[in-house]
Amino acid sequence: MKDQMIGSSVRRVDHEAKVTGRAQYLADMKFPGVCCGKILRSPIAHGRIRGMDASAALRVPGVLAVVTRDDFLNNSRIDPYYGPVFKDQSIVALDKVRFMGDPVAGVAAVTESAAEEALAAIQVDYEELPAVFDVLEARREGAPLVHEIIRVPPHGFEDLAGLRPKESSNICTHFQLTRGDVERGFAESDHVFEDVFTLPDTQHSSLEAHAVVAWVEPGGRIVVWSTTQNPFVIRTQLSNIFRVPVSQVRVLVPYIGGGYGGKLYPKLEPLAVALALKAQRPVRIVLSREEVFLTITKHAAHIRIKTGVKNDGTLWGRECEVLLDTGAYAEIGPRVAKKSGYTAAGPYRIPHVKINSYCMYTHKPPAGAFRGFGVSQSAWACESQMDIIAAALKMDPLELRLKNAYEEGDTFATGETLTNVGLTDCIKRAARAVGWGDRRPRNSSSPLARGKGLACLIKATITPSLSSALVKMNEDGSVNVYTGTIEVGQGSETVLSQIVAEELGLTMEQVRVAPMDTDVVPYDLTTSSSRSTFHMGKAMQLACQDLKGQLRELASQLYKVPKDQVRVEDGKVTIPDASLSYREILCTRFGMSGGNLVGQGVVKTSMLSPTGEKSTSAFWFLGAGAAEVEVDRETGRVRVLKYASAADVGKAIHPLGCRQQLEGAAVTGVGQTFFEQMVFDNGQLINPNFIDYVLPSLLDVPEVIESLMVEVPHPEGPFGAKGIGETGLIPVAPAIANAIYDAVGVRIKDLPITPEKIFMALQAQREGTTLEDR
Amino acid sequence: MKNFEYLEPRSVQEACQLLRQHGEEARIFAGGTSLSIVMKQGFFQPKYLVNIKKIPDLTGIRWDPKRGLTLGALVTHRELETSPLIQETFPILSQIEEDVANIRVRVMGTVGGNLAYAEPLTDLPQILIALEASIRVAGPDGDRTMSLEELFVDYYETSLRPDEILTEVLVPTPPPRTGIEYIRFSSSSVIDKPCLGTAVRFTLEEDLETVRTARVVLGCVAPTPLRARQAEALLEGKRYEVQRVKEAAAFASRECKPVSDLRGSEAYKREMVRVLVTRAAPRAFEKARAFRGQV
Amino acid sequence: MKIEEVFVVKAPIQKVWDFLWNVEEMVQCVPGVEGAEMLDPDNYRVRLKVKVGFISASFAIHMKVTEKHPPRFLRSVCTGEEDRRLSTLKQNNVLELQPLADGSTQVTLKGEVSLFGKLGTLGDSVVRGKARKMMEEFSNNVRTKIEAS
Amino acid sequence: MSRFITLSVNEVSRRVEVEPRETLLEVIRDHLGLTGAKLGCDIQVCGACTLLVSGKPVSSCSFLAVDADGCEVTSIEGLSCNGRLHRLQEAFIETGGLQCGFCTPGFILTAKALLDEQPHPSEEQIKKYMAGNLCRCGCYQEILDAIQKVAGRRAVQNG
Repeated sequence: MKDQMIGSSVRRVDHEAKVTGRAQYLADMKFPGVCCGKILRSPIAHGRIRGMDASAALRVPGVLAVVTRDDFLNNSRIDPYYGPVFKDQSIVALDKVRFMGDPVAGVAAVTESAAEEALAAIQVDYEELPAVFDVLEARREGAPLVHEIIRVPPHGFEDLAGLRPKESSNICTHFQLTRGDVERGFAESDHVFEDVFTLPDTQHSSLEAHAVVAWVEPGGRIVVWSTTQNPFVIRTQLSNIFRVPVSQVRVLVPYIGGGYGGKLYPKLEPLAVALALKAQRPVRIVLSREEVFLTITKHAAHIRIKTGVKNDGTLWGRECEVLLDTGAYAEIGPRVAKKSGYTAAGPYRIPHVKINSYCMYTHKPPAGAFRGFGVSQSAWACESQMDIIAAALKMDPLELRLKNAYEEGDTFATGETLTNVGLTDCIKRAARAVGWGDRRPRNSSSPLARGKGLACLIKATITPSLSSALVKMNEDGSVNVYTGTIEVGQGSETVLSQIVAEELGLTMEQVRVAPMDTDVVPYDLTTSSSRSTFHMGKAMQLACQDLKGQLRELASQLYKVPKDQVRVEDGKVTIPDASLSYREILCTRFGMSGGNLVGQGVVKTSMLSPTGEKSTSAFWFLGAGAAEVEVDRETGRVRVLKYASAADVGKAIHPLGCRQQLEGAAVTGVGQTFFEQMVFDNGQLINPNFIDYVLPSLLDVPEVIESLMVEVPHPEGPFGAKGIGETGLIPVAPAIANAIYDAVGVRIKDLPITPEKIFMALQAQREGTTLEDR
Repeated sequence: MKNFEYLEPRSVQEACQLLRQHGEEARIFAGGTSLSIVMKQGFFQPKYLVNIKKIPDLTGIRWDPKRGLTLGALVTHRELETSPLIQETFPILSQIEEDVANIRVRVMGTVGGNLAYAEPLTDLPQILIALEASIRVAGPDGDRTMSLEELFVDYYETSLRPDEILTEVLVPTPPPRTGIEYIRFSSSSVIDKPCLGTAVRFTLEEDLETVRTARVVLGCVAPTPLRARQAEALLEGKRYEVQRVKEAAAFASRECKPVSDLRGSEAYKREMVRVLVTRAAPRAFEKARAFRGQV
Repeated sequence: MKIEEVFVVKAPIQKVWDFLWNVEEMVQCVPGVEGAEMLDPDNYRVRLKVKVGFISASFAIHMKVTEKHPPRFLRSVCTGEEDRRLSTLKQNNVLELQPLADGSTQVTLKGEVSLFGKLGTLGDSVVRGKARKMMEEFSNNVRTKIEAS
Repeated sequence: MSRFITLSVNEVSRRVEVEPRETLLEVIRDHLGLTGAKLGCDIQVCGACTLLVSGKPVSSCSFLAVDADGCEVTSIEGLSCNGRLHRLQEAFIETGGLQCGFCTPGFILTAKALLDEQPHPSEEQIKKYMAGNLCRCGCYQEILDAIQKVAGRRAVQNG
């Protein structure tokens, strides 16, 4: 049993409930007395609210409460401002609306139709103001300001402490990273390349829409069921908004139907609680698909990248300007921009680096975390340009990467030392998987052309962060496990159970993960940043070790043997002359058929490594992707024949789960590469539905997807494991773009890579011009 | 969705009477795949839905060597796709149906609804027009027949009068030496609505070289399916030649009137019309030469 | 969404200008206009019914002339709200006239239309196609009316 | 305006009062408490709301409940029998054809309809039939494996 647990694709603990339709998601749950909450949204992109009249809405039969700015202006019991980094969002618009879809009022009614009728009855008088819809416009001198004042909370994230909004501008934050002297770097280079790359706004498109149910108990305790990936952040923010101790806020989370970063930080919770306070009833808000698109997006980006290279391919200097479009509210944009900046130089040793990464406000829906978190933006630029460089130097792109890629002990752009780096292995294995170097002869009469491309990445995890775990042993030796990690589909319940089962020598059936309830489980920062296996997994391991320590202590006391002669292994406690089950120990300890032992484990990462060096990331994600494509030169359509994803996972605790994560990320990457794009017309999103915002289907995925796991164990990770959730997504677009270039010689710099863009570039190529000339 | 009254007539006549009685406040309901979308959005709020699915004479696929193929208005996409009769007589129809929307829409959506709804981004009309299909229409004052081409007027707009019901589609038996090819082109996901669709049909003279009839029907490049008549005229009555196909394709590309939208710019769509006509024509020609009584 | 239409009217520039500057008359050439009322020479109230198949939408539109240089240039802004509050519409128009050598007049119409709210998500191709078609019909009507008078 | 309809849901006859505007999804979830079918996109694209009506997959989000009067409806809850999982359910677990699970009931029901119609589908047939169900977690390869596994097992049994 023991040797089978870690590294074995055991039956996942959530799957039976899911295949039988019995897994409960929030919209499936019944709450007595619940009423329906709906949101009135701004019809304009930017405007001042001159006046508002909700009296007619209150007269609609069945309406229980209407919440507008009047409930918060001059109300000292509620602080309507919130936001994970800056307090720039409010429960409903107070003075201005900042994007088309910005919440202006909320209604709670006994039926959905009454709520809708009430929304229509609210009169709002707007003074329309000029608006900006992209980062370049937003940066222009004299551009309309999204925010005149930005409130900075007194206690923020430690890693973002240095970031402040730039006054009287749309710059939300500016992150700078320099190493060496980039001008010198360029001067010493033989070649300098400069390119601009862009990515559009996209959306997570979890099939489950955001939902919340909130009520306020007599006595003021707030209870919130939410589809959130970080309940403890919600608890803190609600405690700040409604001015109650965190113990008076209880957040519960059922299974989540997909997150991908889209369900982090407050979304509907503040408004739902405000409505519930007023209605004195539980209020449920479930977003429509269109509203989901208006709630959170992935940052569009404009990236200028300039690279100096020596004749032999040595990267010598890189300057990069990243402009990320965070929309109307900062959300977690400042951190996205920071992470984007950190990795804009790519996973390469470059002595001279200068990076400026800006988080910019515009009058669009707020952008936040999305699987790949800023790195999928910067890697699009960096990894595409690598192949531009390789082509110019007539070098093999694989060779160029291997020449410069980080290896064990190299110094990262921040000056810190990189350890446990399986990058070059990932690159080589991904390349090998698509038969790198094998060339098929081209059939010149066919319009189809084949090509291969590569891309690789480095990404940080959120640091510092905190995860705590409790493991409660019952009288029969089975355990309940308490964790703040949310099962969003990534398999955390299973992996954490495996770790506990392994540590305590139990079967999977003896381990049960408790439901997520902030009243019960100890603090965890967030289920994001691919951090749960590493952090929570380790916390679980420590909790088990704590528990084993207690067992050892108890056995020593109860059986009067020296502690050093007690061993806890293979699910048993061994003392000289006897082997005792957990049950026996607990029974002896408590003298009845009941009683618990509780082990605790805490993982706190810091911005300083154990050796006192600066530490940007508790561990690094390293990986690579390789694609083989077939391009139809006459139409520009691309077929991905094969995609190989390689990631340094440290240790694959559940190999099938790792494969699912790598492959799933690759599939999302394919959508982002070829067609996903939110299209705006003067601030209006014109495709907020799955007919016009297209998602990848079974027929769009590469014909073969191979997932390769490189295992370079991390000393801090549980059994050596690192995170994996995001790694697979990041290289997809540049790897495919590079393969397209390899196939037909055109370079697409703006995502998505539509057939039209390829076709037009091919046409320009035939005419002997480049797209820029046209 | 706003509430409405749900009516279930038992005969075509009764259905027409209901439509006449309620005018613009009533709408025919069959598969409901398209109607439900606009109703949910609030774009259209009928007071009455007239469900015609309980009417017995509107179903069924029939084949008669002389008359051709008759499709009841309630025949679903999925029936077209899987019917052995269709696979034997008009395999082109079942082939294209495999790619229409998704399995659930094909199960629910009807041929009659697809045509009478006149949604611009769709596949079936191009093929049926290329095959010179006609439709039967019932009204309170009796039946009439018209060519399918005449049905389409504008986006979502047909020449049906408000109290008329499309009851049947008639596809004539293809003349000997006929071949048809349809290419559905998507510019994003394979399952996206078509960016454009191109049907090319030839009927050859006995020499198997000369084109007697040519049909080039373009979809999604105008408010209605569009016959590229200049392209057809260029091909008809002449020997089939690659060069002439290229010229015809260029004509078709100029004749259509695509709009720039999410699925491609006007310029790109024109180019693709050229490519697709060039690709479809030789396949249609080869099929015509190999004609064995089916298209 | 930008649309542009260029057409030639067989009439001298002044005649074309006079026709177009009679705004109450001119807007009748827009397909679907059900009534126009002058508030003052630069401001008009217009009712417009747009039909796409069995879906129809009625807008109450305010049109404001923001710049004019007779007989060559006219700039106007239209804002409107749909009766069921499903949508709002905003349109910037520029009309330019140019006399041609043969005595006729070339008319260039540039419009930037934004349809906000539910109707804006109806379907990009349909909205664009419909707008373009309305523009075409408008120019046809203008030409026919002037040439017939 | 409301009326009574009779449905056979997972082989149990149910009489429900519905309004014409109510969808089959609303009736199944809200009136009958079967919440396996999910509302995803609301416009027949994603397949999370798939139910089998007379054995065929439909988007219940857009299917009028009145239109289902007299029909046999199968939901995911009707697949497992006496606590024993259906072969497809078992195969999805074995191959890992799901992550968040929101799309899973729809996928399994669609796969069941496919295999009921065509016990030995080719890979191409499976892909075309299943392409209208979306899995945002991206488990397509594993889903394909699961269906092929069941189809293959049947082939062996039948052969």
